[in-house]
Amino acid sequence: MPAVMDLKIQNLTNKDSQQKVSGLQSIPVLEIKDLSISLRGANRQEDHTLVKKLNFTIRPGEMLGLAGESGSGKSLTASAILGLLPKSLHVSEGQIEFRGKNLTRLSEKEMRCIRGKEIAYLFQNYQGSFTPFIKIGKQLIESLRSHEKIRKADARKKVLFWLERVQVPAERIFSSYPHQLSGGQLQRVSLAAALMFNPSLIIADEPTTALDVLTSKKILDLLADLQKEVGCAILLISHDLKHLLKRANSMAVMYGGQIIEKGLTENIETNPLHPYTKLLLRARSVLTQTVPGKLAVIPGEPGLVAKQGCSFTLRCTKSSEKCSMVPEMQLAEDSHCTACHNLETEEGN
Amino acid sequence: MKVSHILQKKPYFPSLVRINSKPITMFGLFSLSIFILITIIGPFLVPNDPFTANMAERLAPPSLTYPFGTDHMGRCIFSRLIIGSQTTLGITALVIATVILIGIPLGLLSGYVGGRFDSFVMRLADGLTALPEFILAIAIAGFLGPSLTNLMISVVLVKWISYTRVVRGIILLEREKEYVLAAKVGGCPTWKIITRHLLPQIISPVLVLATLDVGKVILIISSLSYLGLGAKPPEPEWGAMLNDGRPYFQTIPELMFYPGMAIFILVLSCNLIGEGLRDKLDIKSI
Amino acid sequence: MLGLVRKRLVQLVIVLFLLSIFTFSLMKLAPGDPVMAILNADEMMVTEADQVKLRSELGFNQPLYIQYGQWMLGLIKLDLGTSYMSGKPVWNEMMERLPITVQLTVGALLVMVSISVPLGILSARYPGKWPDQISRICALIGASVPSFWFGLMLIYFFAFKLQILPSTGMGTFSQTILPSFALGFSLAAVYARLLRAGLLGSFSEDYIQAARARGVKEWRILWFHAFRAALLPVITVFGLSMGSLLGGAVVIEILFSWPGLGSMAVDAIFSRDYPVIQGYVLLTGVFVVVMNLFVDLSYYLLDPRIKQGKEGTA
Amino acid sequence: MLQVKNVCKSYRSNKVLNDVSFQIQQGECLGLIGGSGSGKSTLAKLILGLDQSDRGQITLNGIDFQCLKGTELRKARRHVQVVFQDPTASLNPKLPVWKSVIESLENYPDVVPSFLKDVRNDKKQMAEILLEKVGLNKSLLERYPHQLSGGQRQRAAIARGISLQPSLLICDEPTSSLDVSIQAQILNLLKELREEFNMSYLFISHDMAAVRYICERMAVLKEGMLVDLFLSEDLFSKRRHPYTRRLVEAAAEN
Repeated sequence: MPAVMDLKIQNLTNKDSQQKVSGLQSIPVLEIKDLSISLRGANRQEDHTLVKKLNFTIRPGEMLGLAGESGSGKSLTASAILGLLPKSLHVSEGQIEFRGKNLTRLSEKEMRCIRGKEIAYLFQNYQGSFTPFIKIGKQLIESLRSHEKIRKADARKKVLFWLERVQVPAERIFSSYPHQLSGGQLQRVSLAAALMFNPSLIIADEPTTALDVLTSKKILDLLADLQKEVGCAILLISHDLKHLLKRANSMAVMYGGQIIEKGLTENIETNPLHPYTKLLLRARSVLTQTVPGKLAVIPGEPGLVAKQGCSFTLRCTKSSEKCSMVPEMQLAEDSHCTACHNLETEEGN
Repeated sequence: MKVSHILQKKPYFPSLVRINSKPITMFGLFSLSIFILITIIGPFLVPNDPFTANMAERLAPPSLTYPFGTDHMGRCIFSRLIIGSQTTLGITALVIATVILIGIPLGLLSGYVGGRFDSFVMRLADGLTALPEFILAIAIAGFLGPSLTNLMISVVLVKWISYTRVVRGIILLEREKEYVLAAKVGGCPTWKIITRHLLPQIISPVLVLATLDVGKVILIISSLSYLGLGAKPPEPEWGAMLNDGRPYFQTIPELMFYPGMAIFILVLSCNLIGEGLRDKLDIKSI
Repeated sequence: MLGLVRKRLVQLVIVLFLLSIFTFSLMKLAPGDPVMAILNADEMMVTEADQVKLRSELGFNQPLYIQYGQWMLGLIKLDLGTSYMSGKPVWNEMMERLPITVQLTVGALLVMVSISVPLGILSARYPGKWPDQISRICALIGASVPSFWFGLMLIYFFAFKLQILPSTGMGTFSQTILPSFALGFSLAAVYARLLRAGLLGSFSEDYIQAARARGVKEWRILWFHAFRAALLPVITVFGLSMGSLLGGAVVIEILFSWPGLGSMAVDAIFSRDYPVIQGYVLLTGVFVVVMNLFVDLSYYLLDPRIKQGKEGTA
Repeated sequence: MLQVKNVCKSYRSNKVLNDVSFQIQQGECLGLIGGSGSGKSTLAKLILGLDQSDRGQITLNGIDFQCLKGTELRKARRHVQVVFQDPTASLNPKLPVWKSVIESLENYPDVVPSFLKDVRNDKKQMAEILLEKVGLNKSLLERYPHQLSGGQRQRAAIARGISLQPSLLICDEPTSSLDVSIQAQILNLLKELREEFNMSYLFISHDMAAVRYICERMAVLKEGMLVDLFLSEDLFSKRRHPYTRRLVEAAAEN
């Protein structure tokens, strides 16, 4: 860390993170049970449910990757955790348990106190992360003061400290407007805004998709480094398997609003079970010495989601009659599970 | 949010027929068609000659012969209202048509050709915005004498600007879009790019703008006629009729109520249609 | 910022020049001979010699561009000529009447702001609910009702039927209420809708969602993040509607018999008092242009992005 | 065939392209790699004759595009066609797909591509064949762009690109606005089409792997300058420009 650290704050951070690690190690930060998100007004009809019966947990210090193509419900899940679903949608079923509290039951006011402070959010659209006509520093101080009683001068000190931690020219950024910064800088500032409160969970929704290769690598490195220091949990959402495979401890793959496979990253990478995961791993473009004659493809169009049963069945090469039923999650090896009817035949091959 | 595109599947070509989804817009459409019908068959409907003064019957209350009573010269108010719709609607239609015929080509050229022509047109427009239509109408009426023709000229002189600006704005935006570039690369000649690719993009905004302007033009014309700067006394224009009724306002408010109501309902129905169209065609900029 | 101001000032000068040319040529185009009008030829015998004398005194025998130049010189010295009717200098006449029009327009603006801001915010917070419906109906009525008729109806109900407010005259507070309301109502309705649309637009922006995700309080989001962005379209239209405000003021002044600039202009039209009409047109023109300049500048103050972008092109 | 020589281009005081030179041979595919703002798309616009360069020469089959105007430019243009990044913006939303696809053929009535010889007078049939070439069902002919998925739209855009059988097809980030699972399909399609028609490609992308898959040679653009130009096989070579090496590292991680 090149930054000159304010000793007092550093001590605080360390103590805090130690507490968190020792006290909450085994208890999940976030536990999502049977989460469904539907269009408001629809009577639980299948086709109006955009996210179906989601289950996953994140533990402190863990980075969980959530993979899936656009429209698979990744971002919706994230918005639901923050309680920021658009008005037309609602959580129709299930629970979101965050450090023992069920977030779906909290009032708007209680929710606001959690947002930003305990759960931080990194947006894909870095240009939309800050209000365009207010200076960065002012916005960061504003969010600090929304959560704790802190004098302006102290808030300023804290903001500058964190801006330095994310390796941007703190003083200059502090008094800049968002449009004067580059994408990478903005995403770093968002990271600073997220970490300021020492949150237990950071949701990073495609944080680097809009950035170019080199910048996104740097941002993800920074995210991983700071996570190690602070000890928070991260939910990393991306459609790019490359990032997830490299960074996440464990991951979940979504298709058409369902989680079809989840487990430790290495297990999924070496031994994908669900046909979709297999195709996804095969079809991603990898830079290698040798060039294949033809790239492997996933047949069909994205967004082709079966209304009934397994959501992938319409594009699945292994589809059978059984697939018109929603498959149950099956445990394969330690915490690696998948939802597919044709696992046995798959393994037989 | 990504959800938005799942939720909104809007028809791309909303036909005019489909407006019926909103009853209030339908009301506007219905009442405007009645006004137009009255304008066309009005002369055959009127119970009395709207121009014949009959001092013996002046300021008569409503009766079978005079459904809305008579005015200060004993003329039948009902007949004058009906004939008055001709003046109002006719002038408005003429103004809007002229404005569109001037505004669209200027906007197209100014947006697509750009350069000196564009800056000339835009400066001219800037200069004219210094004189809002009402003030311009006063200026022209003041110097050239108050008359309906002068009134129309002053409204046209100001109104074309908004059409040219809207069309130019759309063209500037669209001509950089990839489908226009692709058409250019595909060898489309300029006239074809304008007619086939750009013109269809401006139809709906101009349509909405025009419907909303109909109401505004009617209001301007009747306001100026009320001040005596538009239609001349024997002419049964609604604003002028209100002016005629002014001295008797306290005693016989009906003299002013009926023409005012006619203006109000006509403008309201135009605005209802305009708003309905705007919502249907999903044009937010106007 | 300075470069921008300079650019706008240059534009202002161009527009004012166009305006002066326009009024000057209208003056020249006007039917009837001003010399005859001044000499009151209808009622008195006018000799040829009198005519020639006056003509050269007024400089009418000189070429047009010299006449224009002299006229412009006069303008700069605020010499707009004298009124045919009252014989007073036009400038003094206008300055006497200006406060009255200002009182009316300020009253109307107050009515506008005090109705439109709360109504706009309420209907954006609860779209589709009753405040939204009310503002929608008001906006429709406001955009459709002729202001003079609306004023008449107000007079009829509040002055004649209920007899709680005076119908005409000016000076007291109660006499200001009806005219201000008659002028401000339709504007208020329009602005409430504009503000609603602007707020709804900015509520759907990502940065509002981001501010929420940072846990910023809802009222701060409304006032510091959303409202400011929603103000941009409102202010643009505000500049444009200055014109219709002045136009509306003419009608309302006549209706409530307020001796403001508008009624001065209308009287002048009927008495063919050209210098007065000219003065009125010039004054309102300058006012509208200057207002638009302020609007543009405030635009740049509200949104730093525009400032940078425009200066880049300049 | 295509020759770009010392091309410079500035917008306002901003230098977007600085002294860029390269060539593309008949049937060859050159990949152009660069981050955002490196001037990739500007270069594409210059080659397409949609913009004028400040300095330098761009010649196609020996004809200098920059000097041409009007009809001449239109005639020369038929040899270079383009596929843009965003298929939603590159199809006119108010025209059915088949009209967009064969529009270029309407503009050049005398051009008869080999694969359309027999049906040159039947517009619908031409559109059908073109759609078939890019793997789209003919039932989509009458659809409007918003009724198609992103991948289908991009296929339609490609169909329009090949309709004149151009000698050079410029692909400006043709896959980057598509879903991952579709990118591979489009890349495969582009590769097949190139073999079928013996077209040259200028393949612009920021995706190393995609460029590596499609192209024989690669060029790296950084802040308007061409910093590296090499055969695809040499991508991992030690002699690569440091910037290229960093890009490769970032792309090849894991």
